[in-house]
Amino acid sequence: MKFVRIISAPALHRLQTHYQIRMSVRLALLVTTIGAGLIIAGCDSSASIEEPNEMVLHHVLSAKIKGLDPGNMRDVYSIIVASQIFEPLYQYHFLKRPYELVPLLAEDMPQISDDLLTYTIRIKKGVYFQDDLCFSNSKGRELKAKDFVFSLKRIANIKYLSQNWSIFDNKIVGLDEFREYTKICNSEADVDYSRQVQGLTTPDDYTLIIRLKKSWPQLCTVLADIATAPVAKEAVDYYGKDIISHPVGTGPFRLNVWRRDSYIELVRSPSFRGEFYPSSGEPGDAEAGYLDDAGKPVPFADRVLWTIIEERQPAWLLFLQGKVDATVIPKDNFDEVMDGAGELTPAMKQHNIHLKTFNDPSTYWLGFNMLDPVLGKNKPLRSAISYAIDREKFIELFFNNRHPVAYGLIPPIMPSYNPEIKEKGYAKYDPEKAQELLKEAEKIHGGKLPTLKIALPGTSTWYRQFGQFLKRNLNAVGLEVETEYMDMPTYQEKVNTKSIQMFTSGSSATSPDAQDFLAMFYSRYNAPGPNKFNYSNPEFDELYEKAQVMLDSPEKHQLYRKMELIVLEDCPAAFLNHRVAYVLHHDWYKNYKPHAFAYGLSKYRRIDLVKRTAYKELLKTIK
Amino acid sequence: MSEYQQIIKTEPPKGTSLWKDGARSLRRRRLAMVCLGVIALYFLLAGFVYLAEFFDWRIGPIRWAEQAGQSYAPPSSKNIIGTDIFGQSVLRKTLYGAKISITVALCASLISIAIGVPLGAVAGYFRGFIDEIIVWIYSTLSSVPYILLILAFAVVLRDKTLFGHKLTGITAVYLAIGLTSWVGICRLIRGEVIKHKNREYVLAAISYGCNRRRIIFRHLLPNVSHLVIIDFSLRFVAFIHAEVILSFLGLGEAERPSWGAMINDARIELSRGVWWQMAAATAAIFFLSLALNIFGDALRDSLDPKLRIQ
Amino acid sequence: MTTYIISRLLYTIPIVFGVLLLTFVLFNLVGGDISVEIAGKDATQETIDEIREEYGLNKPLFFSLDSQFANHFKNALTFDFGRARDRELVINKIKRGIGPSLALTVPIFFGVVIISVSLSLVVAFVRGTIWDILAVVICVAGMSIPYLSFILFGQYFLAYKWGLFPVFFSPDLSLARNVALPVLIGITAGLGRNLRFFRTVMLDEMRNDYVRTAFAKGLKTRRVLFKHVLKNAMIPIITRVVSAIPFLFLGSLLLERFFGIPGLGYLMVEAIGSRDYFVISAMTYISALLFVVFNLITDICYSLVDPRISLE
Amino acid sequence: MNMSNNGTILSVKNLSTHFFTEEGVIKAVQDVSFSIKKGRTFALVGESGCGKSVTALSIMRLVPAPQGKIVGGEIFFEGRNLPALSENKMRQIRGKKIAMIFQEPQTSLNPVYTVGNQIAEVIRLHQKKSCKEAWADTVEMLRKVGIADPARRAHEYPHQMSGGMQQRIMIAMAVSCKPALLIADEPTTALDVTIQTQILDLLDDLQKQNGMSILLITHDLGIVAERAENVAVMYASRIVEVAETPRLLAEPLHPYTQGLLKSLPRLGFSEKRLQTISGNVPEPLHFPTGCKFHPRCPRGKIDKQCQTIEPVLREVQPGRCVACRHIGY
Repeated sequence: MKFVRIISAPALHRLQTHYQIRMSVRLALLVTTIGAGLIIAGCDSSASIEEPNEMVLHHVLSAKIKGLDPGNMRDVYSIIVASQIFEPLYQYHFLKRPYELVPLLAEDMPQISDDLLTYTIRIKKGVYFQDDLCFSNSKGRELKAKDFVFSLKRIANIKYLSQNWSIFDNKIVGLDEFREYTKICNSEADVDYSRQVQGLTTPDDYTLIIRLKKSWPQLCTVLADIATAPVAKEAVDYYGKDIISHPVGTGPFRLNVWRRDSYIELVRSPSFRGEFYPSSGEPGDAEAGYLDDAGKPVPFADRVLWTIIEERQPAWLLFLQGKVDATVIPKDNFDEVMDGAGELTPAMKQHNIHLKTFNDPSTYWLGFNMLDPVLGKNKPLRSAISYAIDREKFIELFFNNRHPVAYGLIPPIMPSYNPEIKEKGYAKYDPEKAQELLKEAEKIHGGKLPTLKIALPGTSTWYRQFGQFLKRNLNAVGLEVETEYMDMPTYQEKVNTKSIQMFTSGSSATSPDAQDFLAMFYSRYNAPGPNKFNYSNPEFDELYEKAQVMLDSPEKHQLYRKMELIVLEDCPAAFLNHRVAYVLHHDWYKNYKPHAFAYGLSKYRRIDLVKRTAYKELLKTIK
Repeated sequence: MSEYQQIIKTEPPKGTSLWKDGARSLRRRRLAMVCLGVIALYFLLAGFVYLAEFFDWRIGPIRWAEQAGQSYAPPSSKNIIGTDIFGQSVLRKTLYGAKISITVALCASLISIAIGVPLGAVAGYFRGFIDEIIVWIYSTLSSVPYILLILAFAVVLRDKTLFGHKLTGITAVYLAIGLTSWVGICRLIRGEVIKHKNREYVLAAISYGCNRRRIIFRHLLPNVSHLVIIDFSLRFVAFIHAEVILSFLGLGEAERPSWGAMINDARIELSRGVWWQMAAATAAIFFLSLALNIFGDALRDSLDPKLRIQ
Repeated sequence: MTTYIISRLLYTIPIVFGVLLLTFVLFNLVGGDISVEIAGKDATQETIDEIREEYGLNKPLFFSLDSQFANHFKNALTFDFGRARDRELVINKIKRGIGPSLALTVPIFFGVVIISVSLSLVVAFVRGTIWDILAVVICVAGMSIPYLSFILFGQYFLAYKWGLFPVFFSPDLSLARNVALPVLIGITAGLGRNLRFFRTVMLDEMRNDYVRTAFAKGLKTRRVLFKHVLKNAMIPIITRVVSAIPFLFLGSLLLERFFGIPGLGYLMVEAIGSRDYFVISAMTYISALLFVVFNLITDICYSLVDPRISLE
Repeated sequence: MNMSNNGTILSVKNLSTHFFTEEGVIKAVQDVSFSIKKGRTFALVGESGCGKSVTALSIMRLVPAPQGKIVGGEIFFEGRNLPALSENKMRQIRGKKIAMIFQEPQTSLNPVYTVGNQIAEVIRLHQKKSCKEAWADTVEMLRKVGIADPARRAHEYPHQMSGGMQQRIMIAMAVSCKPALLIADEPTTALDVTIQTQILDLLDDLQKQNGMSILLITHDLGIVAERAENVAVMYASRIVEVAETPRLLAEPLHPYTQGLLKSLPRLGFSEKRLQTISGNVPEPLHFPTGCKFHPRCPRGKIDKQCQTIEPVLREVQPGRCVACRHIGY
């Protein structure tokens, strides 16, 4: 299980699409002299005023991004931006569903040896890094196979402290030894990257051969992950620790301005090799206009702007003003946007605003620490808690009824999703049953149950109300609960050190393979590994190991469903909900087909400038 | 009548003792007495909630958790000031909140007085090295911006265990406030003690051989005690407001309804037009601190007109 | 004068030391180990150890030239605050935040001071009349409304409902427009307390004999207030005003958080949320320094307004 | 207006000033009448708290308010009834026509301005002179009041001067506009004896130069004896006796005056011990009924009527008034 990113619920809620916003950057700077008072004046030098027929995408990020160094990023927001600058070997097809991997920097899909251990990948010729000071005469040089090797070694380098190492831990021949070697180096710089790693070889500049210790079918999806995007050694050496703010990739856009707490501006990279809009998609795409640009060279946009606005409300207002191309619907404005029948309200239609919904590959739950003396041994107690939670009510109160209940742990979008899962009734709201089970539970516990603790990874109002909701539900069936609100760091620490009873969390898959979710119950991955539940079931483990080495296939999906049922039966967590993204966009925002796994899609977006100017007139008439 | 005449204030009447005086002129200020009444009401309410919880009387405030209507029901005859997201009665929450806020403010004040007064007295009386140290401590503390200091304390105190007792919610809050806000009163007392130290009555006490503890606590402190009262009355307000800010920053009480938490919720609610929860909490705080402010001033004017605490 | 300043500067040394000790104890001792959390999820123990080494968390706390405290001290004195959680240099964060913060706090500061001082004179002028009482009542009422409520209602009505101001910081507007509403709120919220304070100051001054003399000269009240009283009242005013200046650099936690103004206050809130001790302790240290410095300035100002005070 | 001729500059008729406090009404000045002749010095004597200063302040219309208020009587100055004047008119009189010096010079001077500045202020205010001229006059005034090296001293601050100097500054400030009447409220009480005479001499000189009248308020009969042509004795907010100084000193009529004189040490007269007035000054809030002096008066102690009927000030001999029912019957 590799790419599950634990994201706080609201964060994901925002993430469902990138907010987008129009921004003519005018950051006035302030000159103050305390004695004399102040003069507000000045206008930021980098202020780029939009030319009439320049095509600019206006996005919104709902959180600051941490850094733009693909080797060491885990937060979604950084990934969103970095994905426009860096490219991995493979990418998801923009239009095809079910989701399908296609080559990006690679010439074609890898040749896999019969023992599934050797991957031979041919790399596109004529791919150039973006022009940057770090190169001689600051022209971007051509991409070579060794760059991939370097990037992987870099992640292995312990001095680099990459958060992505766990992805490659004990997978590639010789890479772990390389990590061992780096331990004796004094600093990141001292590491000698020319050291051989048998598992990573480059017979020529355009061929990369990866040898695995054991079969690892997810390798392709890994190679589609931004973490494996090639980074130029020149840049790393040149910028040192500041590489996080000096991305040098091969992608269609390059970084122009990054004001950490207000905006990021990317511009089209002149050295981009050029790519083409897909000419085929799934049925219905043509009608939806997704194929209008078929075969045209991408990117369309000249610039991509992200404004960082952490509050939902202002972003929404900017969207209505036409300063943002697309947005999710803020919880509090839902009624203003949707009528009861799930249709857009007339007001929205009048604005020519379009609605897109899609299943988000995520699941949220109330998890139990199976090593906890009270909960671990007491299955009736756990299922009682699960039955005591009114998921419908939860979704109504907190998500305006727009998210589906999680009957199991695999999101509906996954091919291995089990259509009958609802009938199994694990997610039923049944207080009576819960109370019966509690009687049992007390027998097992031998006496009155102690007060249980729920940990929530936040102190905001949202979490407080969420916590209160759970508490009310459990109190209703006669369970004493105490909620503990802690900041994310504390929370993670407590979860990782297994010193927690119940915890609310969720995760979102980065590939269509549900293994992401199942791995969270594999006993070898106990905390601080992905298995935060510290759940352990030999039968499950066996199946997991079996499935792990299988290529994607119906049998594999059957296995997954079986494993899912085992988990639901043991109930190491009360699964609450999946998510459906409700995305609004203006009708000038073209080729906006939601995608659950891909981030680097800005290159496909196109702006209908005529319509956009028309909107300004429209607003006047409406007002 | 000349403006000059409007300005000069007639001296307070010569009275028998400081306290009798204060009491006398206080009683003459009708407004001050009204405020005192209001304050008393709040305290009674808080105390009442405590009792109710202790004896588990099933009356309004402590039944705040019950569902009293639809979620976000606007004010109506059923729920006079509406309900919150879970349909809990805002009125009950507000009443219950009195307990939290007053507990916080009270404990914080007591802590800061317990630390500040003795330190100030000792520093002022002994001077010399002890004084140096104490002054050093409080000038260090006071050179860190107050809000920052409280936050820092609150952050680190949160979820720590102290003497086997877990610092959750308000405990951490009032500890943080108390431990950081004793500086003012300490400085005040120190100054006064230095002034009084050479007054005749102290010299007299020394001359007939009182030991130091007795002099400080039996002779000096009573003569500066009114400062403590005044300081207390004015500080109390500040602490109630501090609780609001801390809850906003997620460092406050999360389990039970507190005014701070209620106002904090409004951030989400206002945009859907839910104003009543916020209004209720604001009003609750408003009247309490209004009363405290006015009463505090009256107290100061009658006990020590020259004093200027801000 | 110079000797005085020097001695005062010497006096600040123990204070600075104290502050450093305080931040160290708070964040390094009580705060607890943060390496686990920096390592991110699924981190192996070895990574964590590496991080502990990188951040020097495995060094002795005290009593060593290379102890954590010694380094804490060294870094502070060399203004090298290292990198924050998001691996950006703390000092850069602070530099970036200072502009917006000042843009917000300085107008508030001058607004409040100028308005409240002049109003306090007016009120003193009409002392005892209904206007005076009215003013006092309004002040106290203003003081009694929680700051948060000021912000929330202000944002709700002036921005959401009536759309007079931007609801939230948006970079496509001039900084001036962005801070307009926060400044307005800040001034309204701060006025009550200050006006009331300055009024007391003025009235206390007016009890002095020299005021009687001034009137006996046959001066107009305006002149008495502005020439004789005001200058004498300068001392408490200066104390309050100058010692408020360091806080300007801190920005306003609440206002910046609510209106998304990317200043130091916001920085603090975030740092607290993510337990970014590097940022918090750097900020604490810097603001303490400012505070000490401005205390010194306050004293110097005294000697300027009041001939009786000499700094020898 | 009849009073304004025959050389009278100020005449106070039945002046009453009360303070309305939370405790009750303090009758600080009751039914006080006297008049001051041009160029003469009129002394107002009495124990502290008997209402001398309030009388002075009433004339200046500087009675502390809102509590203090002139409730009755007239104050004729140059033919104008001061209580009836508008504030503006009054302001033109203050400092120009009537000037006042106070008991404590160190607090009565503004600490943050140079003395020169403070004096020049008056001159510029009332004589509409340019800064330059005003400054010149200031230095001149300082010299007049006997300050050495006035040009330099003018730039000094009050705290840099001795008490005596400060009082000289006050005087300079007061007489700088050649007022017709100078009210000196215990001008020397705060100073040591040697300085006292200097200051009083200074006042005399100035009086001779400017021909101004002085209302000298003091509790020191010694000073009165030397300096004042006429004197009024105040007790418990009333005037009990008015006379030319020599006659009053020679044969005091009112028992209180007699008591006062007895309690003075006199050169030449060797008495075993000074006599004192038994009892003490009544609290303004709880004045005794009848003659306010009766509890301390040998006659009053026994005389029922003294205890019930308040005697009024009557002219018992030409130019001599006493408020005692035992005198002149």
